Amino acid sequence: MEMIYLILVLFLGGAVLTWLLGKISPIIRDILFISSVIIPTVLFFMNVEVGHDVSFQVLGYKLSWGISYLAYLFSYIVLGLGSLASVYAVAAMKGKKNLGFFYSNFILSIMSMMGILLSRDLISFFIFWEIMTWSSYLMVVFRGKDVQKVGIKYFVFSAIGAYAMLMAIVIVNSLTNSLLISDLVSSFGSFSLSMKWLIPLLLLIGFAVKSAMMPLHVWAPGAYSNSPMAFTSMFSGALSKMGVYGMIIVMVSLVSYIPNGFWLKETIAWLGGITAVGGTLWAVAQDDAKKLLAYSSVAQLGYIIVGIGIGTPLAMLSALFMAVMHAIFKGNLFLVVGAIERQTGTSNLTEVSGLIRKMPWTFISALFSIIALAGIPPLGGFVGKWMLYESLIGSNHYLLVIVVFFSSTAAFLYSYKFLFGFFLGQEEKEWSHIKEAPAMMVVPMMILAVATFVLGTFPGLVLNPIDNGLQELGFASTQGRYWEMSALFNEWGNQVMLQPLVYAIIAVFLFFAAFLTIKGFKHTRYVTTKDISSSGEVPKEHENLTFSQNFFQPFLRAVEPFMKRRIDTYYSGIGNGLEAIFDFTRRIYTGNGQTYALYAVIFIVVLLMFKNALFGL
Amino acid sequence: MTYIILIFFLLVLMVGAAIYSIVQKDLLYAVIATGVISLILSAIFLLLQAPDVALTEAAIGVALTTIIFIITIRNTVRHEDDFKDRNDLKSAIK
Amino acid sequence: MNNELYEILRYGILGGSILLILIGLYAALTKRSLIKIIIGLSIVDGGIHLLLIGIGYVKNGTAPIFSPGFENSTANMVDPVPQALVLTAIVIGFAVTAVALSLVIRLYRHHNTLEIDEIKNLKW
Amino acid sequence: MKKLIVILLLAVTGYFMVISFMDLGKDGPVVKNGVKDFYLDKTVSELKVANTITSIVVNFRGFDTLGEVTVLFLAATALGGILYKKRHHVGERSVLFPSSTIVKAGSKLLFPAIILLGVYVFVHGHLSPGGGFQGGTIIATGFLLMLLAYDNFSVSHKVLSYIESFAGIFFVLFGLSGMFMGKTFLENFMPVGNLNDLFSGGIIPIIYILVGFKVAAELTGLIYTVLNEKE
Amino acid sequence: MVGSPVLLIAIPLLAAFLIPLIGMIWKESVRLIPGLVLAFMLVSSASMLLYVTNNSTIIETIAGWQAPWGINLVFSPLTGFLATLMIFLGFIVWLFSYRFKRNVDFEPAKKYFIFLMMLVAGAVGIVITGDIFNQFVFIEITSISAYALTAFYTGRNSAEASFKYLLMGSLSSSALLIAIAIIYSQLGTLNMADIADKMYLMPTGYKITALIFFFMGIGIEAEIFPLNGWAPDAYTEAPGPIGAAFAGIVVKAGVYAMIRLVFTLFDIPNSMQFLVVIGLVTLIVAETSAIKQDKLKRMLAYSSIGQMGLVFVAFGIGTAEGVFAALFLMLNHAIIKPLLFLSGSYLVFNSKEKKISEVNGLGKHMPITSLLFALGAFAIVGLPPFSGFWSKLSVLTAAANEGMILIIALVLIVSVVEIVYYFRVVNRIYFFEKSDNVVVQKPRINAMIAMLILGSIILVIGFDPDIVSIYLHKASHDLMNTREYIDNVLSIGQSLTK
Repeated sequence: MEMIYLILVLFLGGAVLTWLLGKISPIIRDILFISSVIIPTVLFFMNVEVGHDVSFQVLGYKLSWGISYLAYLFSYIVLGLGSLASVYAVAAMKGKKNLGFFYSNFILSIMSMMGILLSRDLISFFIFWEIMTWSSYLMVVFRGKDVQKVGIKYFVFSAIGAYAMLMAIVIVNSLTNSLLISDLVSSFGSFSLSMKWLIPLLLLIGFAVKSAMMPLHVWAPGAYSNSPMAFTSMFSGALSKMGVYGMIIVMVSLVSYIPNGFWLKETIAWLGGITAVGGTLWAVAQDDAKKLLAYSSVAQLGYIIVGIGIGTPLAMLSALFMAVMHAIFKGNLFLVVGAIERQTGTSNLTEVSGLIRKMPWTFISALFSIIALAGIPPLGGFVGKWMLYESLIGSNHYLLVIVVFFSSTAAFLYSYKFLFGFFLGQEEKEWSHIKEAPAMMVVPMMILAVATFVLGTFPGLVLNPIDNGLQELGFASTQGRYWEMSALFNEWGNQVMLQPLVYAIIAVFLFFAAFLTIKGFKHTRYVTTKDISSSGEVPKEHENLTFSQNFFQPFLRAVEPFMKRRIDTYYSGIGNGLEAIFDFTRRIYTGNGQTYALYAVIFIVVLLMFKNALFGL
Repeated sequence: MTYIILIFFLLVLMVGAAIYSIVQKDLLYAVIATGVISLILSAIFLLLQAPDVALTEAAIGVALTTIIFIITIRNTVRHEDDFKDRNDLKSAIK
Repeated sequence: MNNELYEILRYGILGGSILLILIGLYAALTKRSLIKIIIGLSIVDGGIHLLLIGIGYVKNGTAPIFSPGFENSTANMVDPVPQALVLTAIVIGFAVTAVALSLVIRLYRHHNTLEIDEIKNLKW
Repeated sequence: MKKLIVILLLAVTGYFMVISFMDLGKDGPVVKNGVKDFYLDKTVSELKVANTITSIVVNFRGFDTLGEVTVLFLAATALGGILYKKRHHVGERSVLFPSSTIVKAGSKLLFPAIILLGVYVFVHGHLSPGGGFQGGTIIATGFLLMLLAYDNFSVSHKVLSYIESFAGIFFVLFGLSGMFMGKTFLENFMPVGNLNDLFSGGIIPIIYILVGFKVAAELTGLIYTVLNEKE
Repeated sequence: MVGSPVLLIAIPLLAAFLIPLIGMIWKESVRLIPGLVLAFMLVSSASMLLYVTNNSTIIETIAGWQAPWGINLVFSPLTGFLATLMIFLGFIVWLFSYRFKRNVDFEPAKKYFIFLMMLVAGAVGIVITGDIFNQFVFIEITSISAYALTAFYTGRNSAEASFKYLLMGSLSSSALLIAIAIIYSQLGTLNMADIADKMYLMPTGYKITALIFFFMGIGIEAEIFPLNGWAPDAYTEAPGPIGAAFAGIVVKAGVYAMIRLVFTLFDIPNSMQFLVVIGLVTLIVAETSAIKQDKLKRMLAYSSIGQMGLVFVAFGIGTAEGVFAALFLMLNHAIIKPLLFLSGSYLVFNSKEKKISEVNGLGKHMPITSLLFALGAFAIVGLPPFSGFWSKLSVLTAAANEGMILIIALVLIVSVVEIVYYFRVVNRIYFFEKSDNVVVQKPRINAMIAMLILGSIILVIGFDPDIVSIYLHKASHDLMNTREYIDNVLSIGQSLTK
C-alpha cells in the first residue's frame, strides 16, 4: 500500500478504534490514542518523500495526493505539536467524561490537517478542510458551554469560508476541467479578468476565516477559549496555520498574476495590520487568560498575514517563520493555561496569583513562551519580527511598520499581565495546596519551551525548509538562500547561528536570573493580598484585590474609542435581523388549508399570464 | 334542434343548481342541489351519447355521494354559518 | 345537425363545464364551512367530467356500442376513450369525497366546529 | 375582501380557460387517427365485445380499472381507519330519520328489483351500456335503500370483506394467469365467442362481474361504515 | 427476462386484498405479509435494475396491446433506479415500523401496513407506468394511502393535516384531469412515448396550457413552492416512519412525474428555466422557514421541501451532468432524510408536543439513535466525508459548468442556513442537560437495524460514491435521450402514422 494511504488510514482507523475500544477500558483507550498519533507521525517522517504523488479517480474527478516542501514544513507543526499535545491531553483530560469521543476527534483533526497538506487537488483539499472544520467544531462544543452561541458562530463562519472556497473550486473545475492545484496555477493566466479576481477572492475568504483575519475573526476568541486547552493548543497552533498555508499558496501562485493584483496584496497586508492591532488591544483588556491568549492569537496571525500580504521573499520568509514560532509558543501557552486550570480550577487572571513557587516548571515554560511571543532575543519570536520589519521597510511600507510596531509594543502589556497575573504577586491562601502539574503535562510544555530557545538560536533549522518551500512556490533563488539577505544574518551571524549576539544575550540572561533568584531568596517576605493596612481600611474577605484587577486601566481608557465598535455586534445584528425576516417568511404557511388552495390558484393564474406574455395564446 | 335546446336547458338548470348550492346557507339543501347537479349531468351525459357514464354518475353522484354528505351533515352541523351547534336533522325533517 | 348548431352545442358544453369548474372553485376558496368546500370540490369534479365528455363528442355522434347488424358503423361514434376515463374519474372522485367527509366528521369531533379558519393548529 | 380577490382570480382563470379551451376538440385531434379508431376496430374484430367502453375499461385500459378498484378499496379501508374508535357499539346503528310504513314496504318491494337490475347491468356489461361499476353502484344503492328504511337492517362486515377480498384476488389472479399462459398481464386467454352473445368477449365479462361484486361490496361497506358513525 | 415489472404492482395489490382474509385467521400475518411482499419486490426490482443497467430497457405490455394502444410499463435505468430506491425505503420503513407502537389495536395496525404497502406500490406505479392516465390513477392510490396514513393517529391535529393534504390533493387531481383532457383532445393518445413523439404537432398554446395544469397537478405532489402548504403539516402529524416514507417515496414519485413531463413529454425549452426558478424559490422559502421551527418533525419537513427545491434546480440545469447530480441528490435525500425522520421519531417518541427542546441531552441516554441522527444531520448539510457532500458537489459542478454562478452562491448561502438549524438540534442532543420529564424510549431491535442500514449506506456512499454512480449515469442518460425512450416504447408496436 502507498505510504500516504497507510498514514491516513492509520489515523482514521485509530480514531474509530479509540472510540469503540475506548469503552472497554481507559488504559486501552489512552494507549490507542497516543499510538495512533505517534505511529503515523513516525511513518510520515520516515517514509514520505517530497514529490511522490499518488492519484485516483472519484466520480470522474481526478484526485491526487502527495507532499510539497511547503506542506512538509507545515506538517512539522501539525505532527510535532499534535504528538506533544496528545501526550499532554492524556494527562490533562484524565477523569473527564466522553473521552473516547474527544480522543477520536483529536485524531480526526490531526488526520484532516495532514490530509490538507497532502492534497494536491482542490476537492480532497476541501474534503479534509471540512473534516477539519467539523472535528474542531465538535471540540469547541465538547465542554457543552455556550454551544448554541459560540459553537454555531464558529461553524457558520467556517461554513461561509468553506462555501466560498467550494464555489471557487467548482468554478475552477468548469474553467480548467481539472481540479489539480498545479493545473489551476498553470492555467490561471488564461482566465478572464473577472475570474482572475473572483477565484482568489473566494479562496482568500475561506482561508481568512480559518486564520482569523479581521473582519472574519469574531468566532476565534470564543472558540479558542471554549474548547479543552489540550486541543486549543492545536487549534491556535496548527489549525489556524492551515488558513495561512492556503493563503500563501493563493497569494503567491494566483494573486501575483492578477493585473493590478498588488492592490489586493496591500489590502490583505493592511487587514493583517488592523488584525494585529485590534487583537492586541482586545487581548490587553481581557481578564480571562484563555480569552487573552485567543485575542493574542488573532493578533499574531495578523503579523503573519501582514507578511503574506507584502509578498516579498523576505516577508514570506518572516511570515512562515512566525507561523512556526507561533505554533510553538502559543501552543505552549495554551498548554500552560490548561495546566493551571486543571490544578486550580480557574483560568481567570484576577483570581490566581503567585503560582511561581507552586508550579515552577510551568512557570519556566510560560516564561520562555512569553519572551518568544514578545519578540525578545534570543528566543524565536525575535527573528521573525526582525525580518518582518526589515521586509516592511525594504518595501516602503512605513505606515504599516508603525502599526505593527505599535501592536507588538502593546503586546508587552498583555504578555506581562499574563505572566504576572498567574505566577507573580502575592500567594493567596486558597492556592496554597496547589501542586505542580503531572510530568506527562510538564514534559511536552518543556519540550516546546526548549524548542523556542533552540529555534531562536538556530533559526537555520527552520529557515532552510522554508526556503525550499518558497523556491518551490516560484521564488527562484539566485544567490543561495533568501534569508541571507536579512541584515540579521549578514551582519551579526553566520548562516546557521546568531552566535555572538546569542552568546552575549544568554550570558546576560543567565546572570540576571541567577542574581534575581539568589537575591530573591534572601529578602522575600510572603504576604497575601489581604495583608494590607493602608489608611486604616481593612479589606473584606471577598473583595478581589489581586494586582491583575483593572491592570491597564489608564491605557484601556486611552484606547477605548477604538474598541467601542465591536464587529461582533454588527454580525449578531445581521444574524438577528435575518432570523426575524425568516420568521416572517414562514408565515406564508398560514395554517389555513383554504389559503394554500388559493396559492395554488394564484400559481396557475400567474403561470397562465406568463404563458400569454411569452407565447401568446 | 330540440336536442340542442334540451341540452342548453339542462346546462342552464345545472349552472343554476350549482349557484344555488353554493349560495344556500342550509347545507342540507345545498347538498341536495349538488345531487341535482349530478342528476342533470347524468342526463347530459346520456344526451351526449355516453350512457355508461350517465349510469355511473346517476348511481354514484346522485345517490351515494348525496347520502354520504347527508350523513356527514347529520353528524356535524346543518347551517353553513353556525359552526358550533349540533343541529337535529330528525326534527328538521319531521 | 348542421355545423353551426354543432358549434353552438360544443361551446355550450365547454362553457357550462368551465362555469361549473369556476363556481366550484369559488366555493372551495371562499366558503368557510368544510362541507361547503367539499361541495365545491365535487362540483369542480363534475365540471371536469363534463369537459372530458364534451371533448369526446362528435357531430351527430352515436354511443360507442355496437348493436347487432351495425358492426361496421364506427364513423359517427363518439370517442369512447374519454368516457372510459370519466368512468374511472367518477369512481375515484367519489372515493376521495368519502374520505374527505370522514375527515370532516373527525375534525368536528375534535374541534367542534367546521370553520376552516379555526382549524389551524398547525401553522408556520 | 377575500371574496373579491378570489372572484378576480377566478375571472382571470375563467378568461384564460375560455380562450384556451373553446376550440378544444373543434376539428377533432390534430392527430387524426388516434387510439380511438384502433379501439373501435379491435373491439369488434378481436374481442367480440359490443360495448366499446367495456372493452376499453376492462381490456385496453384494464390496468386503470385494477387501480381504480384499489382506490375504492383503499377509500373504504381509510374510512374505517379514519373513523375508527376503540369501543364499537356493534349492532347499534343511529337512525338517519324514522321511515314510514310506506317507505318500508316500498323499499322491500324495490330492493330485489334494484339488485336484479344491478346484476343485469354488470352481467351484460359487454353487450349494453353498463358494467361492473354501474351494476355495483346500483346494487349498493339498493342496500343503501334498505339501510335507510330499516333501522335493524344490517350487513355483515365479514361477508362484505370476503366478497371484496375474493373479487379483488380473483381479478389479480385472472390477470396473472394470463401471464402464466405465456401472454401478458390481463390479456384475454379464453375463447372470445361471437359478438353480442352473452358468453363472448373472453375474460372481459368475467372480470367485469368481479369488478361489479367488488364495487358493490366496497360501496355498501363504505356507506355502512359512515352510517355506523354515531354522533 | 429476469422479472416482470407488472409483478411490482400486481403482487402488492394481491396482498392488499388478501391481508383482510388471512388476518381473520392469523393476526400476525397483517404485519408480516407486507414485509414479505416488499422484500419480494425489492429482490425482483433490484435484479431487474441490474439487468437493465447492462442490457436494454424492459417494456411490459398489459393485456397484450402494444405501446400506444395498451398501457405499458417501462422499466428503464431511470425508472428502475427510482422504483428500486422506493421499494428499498418502503422495506426499511416496514422494518422500522414493525411493532413501532406496542399498544396499537389490530384493526389500525392492519390498515397501517396495507396503506404502507399501497403507498409504495402506488409510487412505484407512478414511476414505471408509461401512460399518463394510468399515472393519474397511481397518483390517486398513493394519495389516498397518504391521506389515510396522515390521519392514522387519532389525535387532534392529524385529521387537520390530512384534510389540508386532501384539499390540495383534490385540486391536484382536478388539474391533472384537465391537463390530460387537453392532451387527449389534441393528440388522441395517452401513452407517454406516443405523446412525446407527436408533441411537435400540438399547437403551442395548448401545449403550454397543458403543461401549466400538469405543473399544478404534479407540483402539489412534488412540493414545489406555492403548492406545498400541506407538506409540513402532513409530515409532522403522520407517524414518524410515515414521515420518512413521504420524504423518501411520495415526493420522489412526484419529482419523477414532473421531470418526465419536462424532459420527455414536452419540448419547451423555457420549462428548464422555470424549474430552476421554482426550485430556487422553494429552496429559499423552505429553508428559511425551517430555521425558527420548534417542532422537530416540522423542521425536518421544511428541510425536505428545501432539498426538493435543490433537486429541481439541479434538474433545471438541463445537462446530463445536472440530471446526474439531481438523481444523486434524490438518492442521498432518500437515504438521509428517512434516517433523520426515523431516528427523530424515537428521539421525541414519548413527547406530546414533539418539540425540539425535548431532545435535550438524549445523546447520553440513547447513544446510537442520537449518533445516527447526528450522522444524518452531518450528511444532509453536505459535510464530507458523508454521502450528502458528493451530491452537493455534483450539483454545484454541474451548475458551474453552465455558468450559473449566482445560483451557486444562492444555494450555498441557503446551505449555511441549513447548517444553523441542524446543528442547533445536534447541539441540543449532545450538549444540553436532559429535562426530567422526558421519558427515554429505547428503540426496538428491528428499528435499530433499519436505522443502521441507512446509516451504513450514508457512510459507504460517502467513502466511495462510485458504487452508485454507474446506475446514476445510466439513469441520467436514459432521461436525457427522449428519442431513445420513444423508440424503445414504440418499436415493439408500430408507431401510429401521422
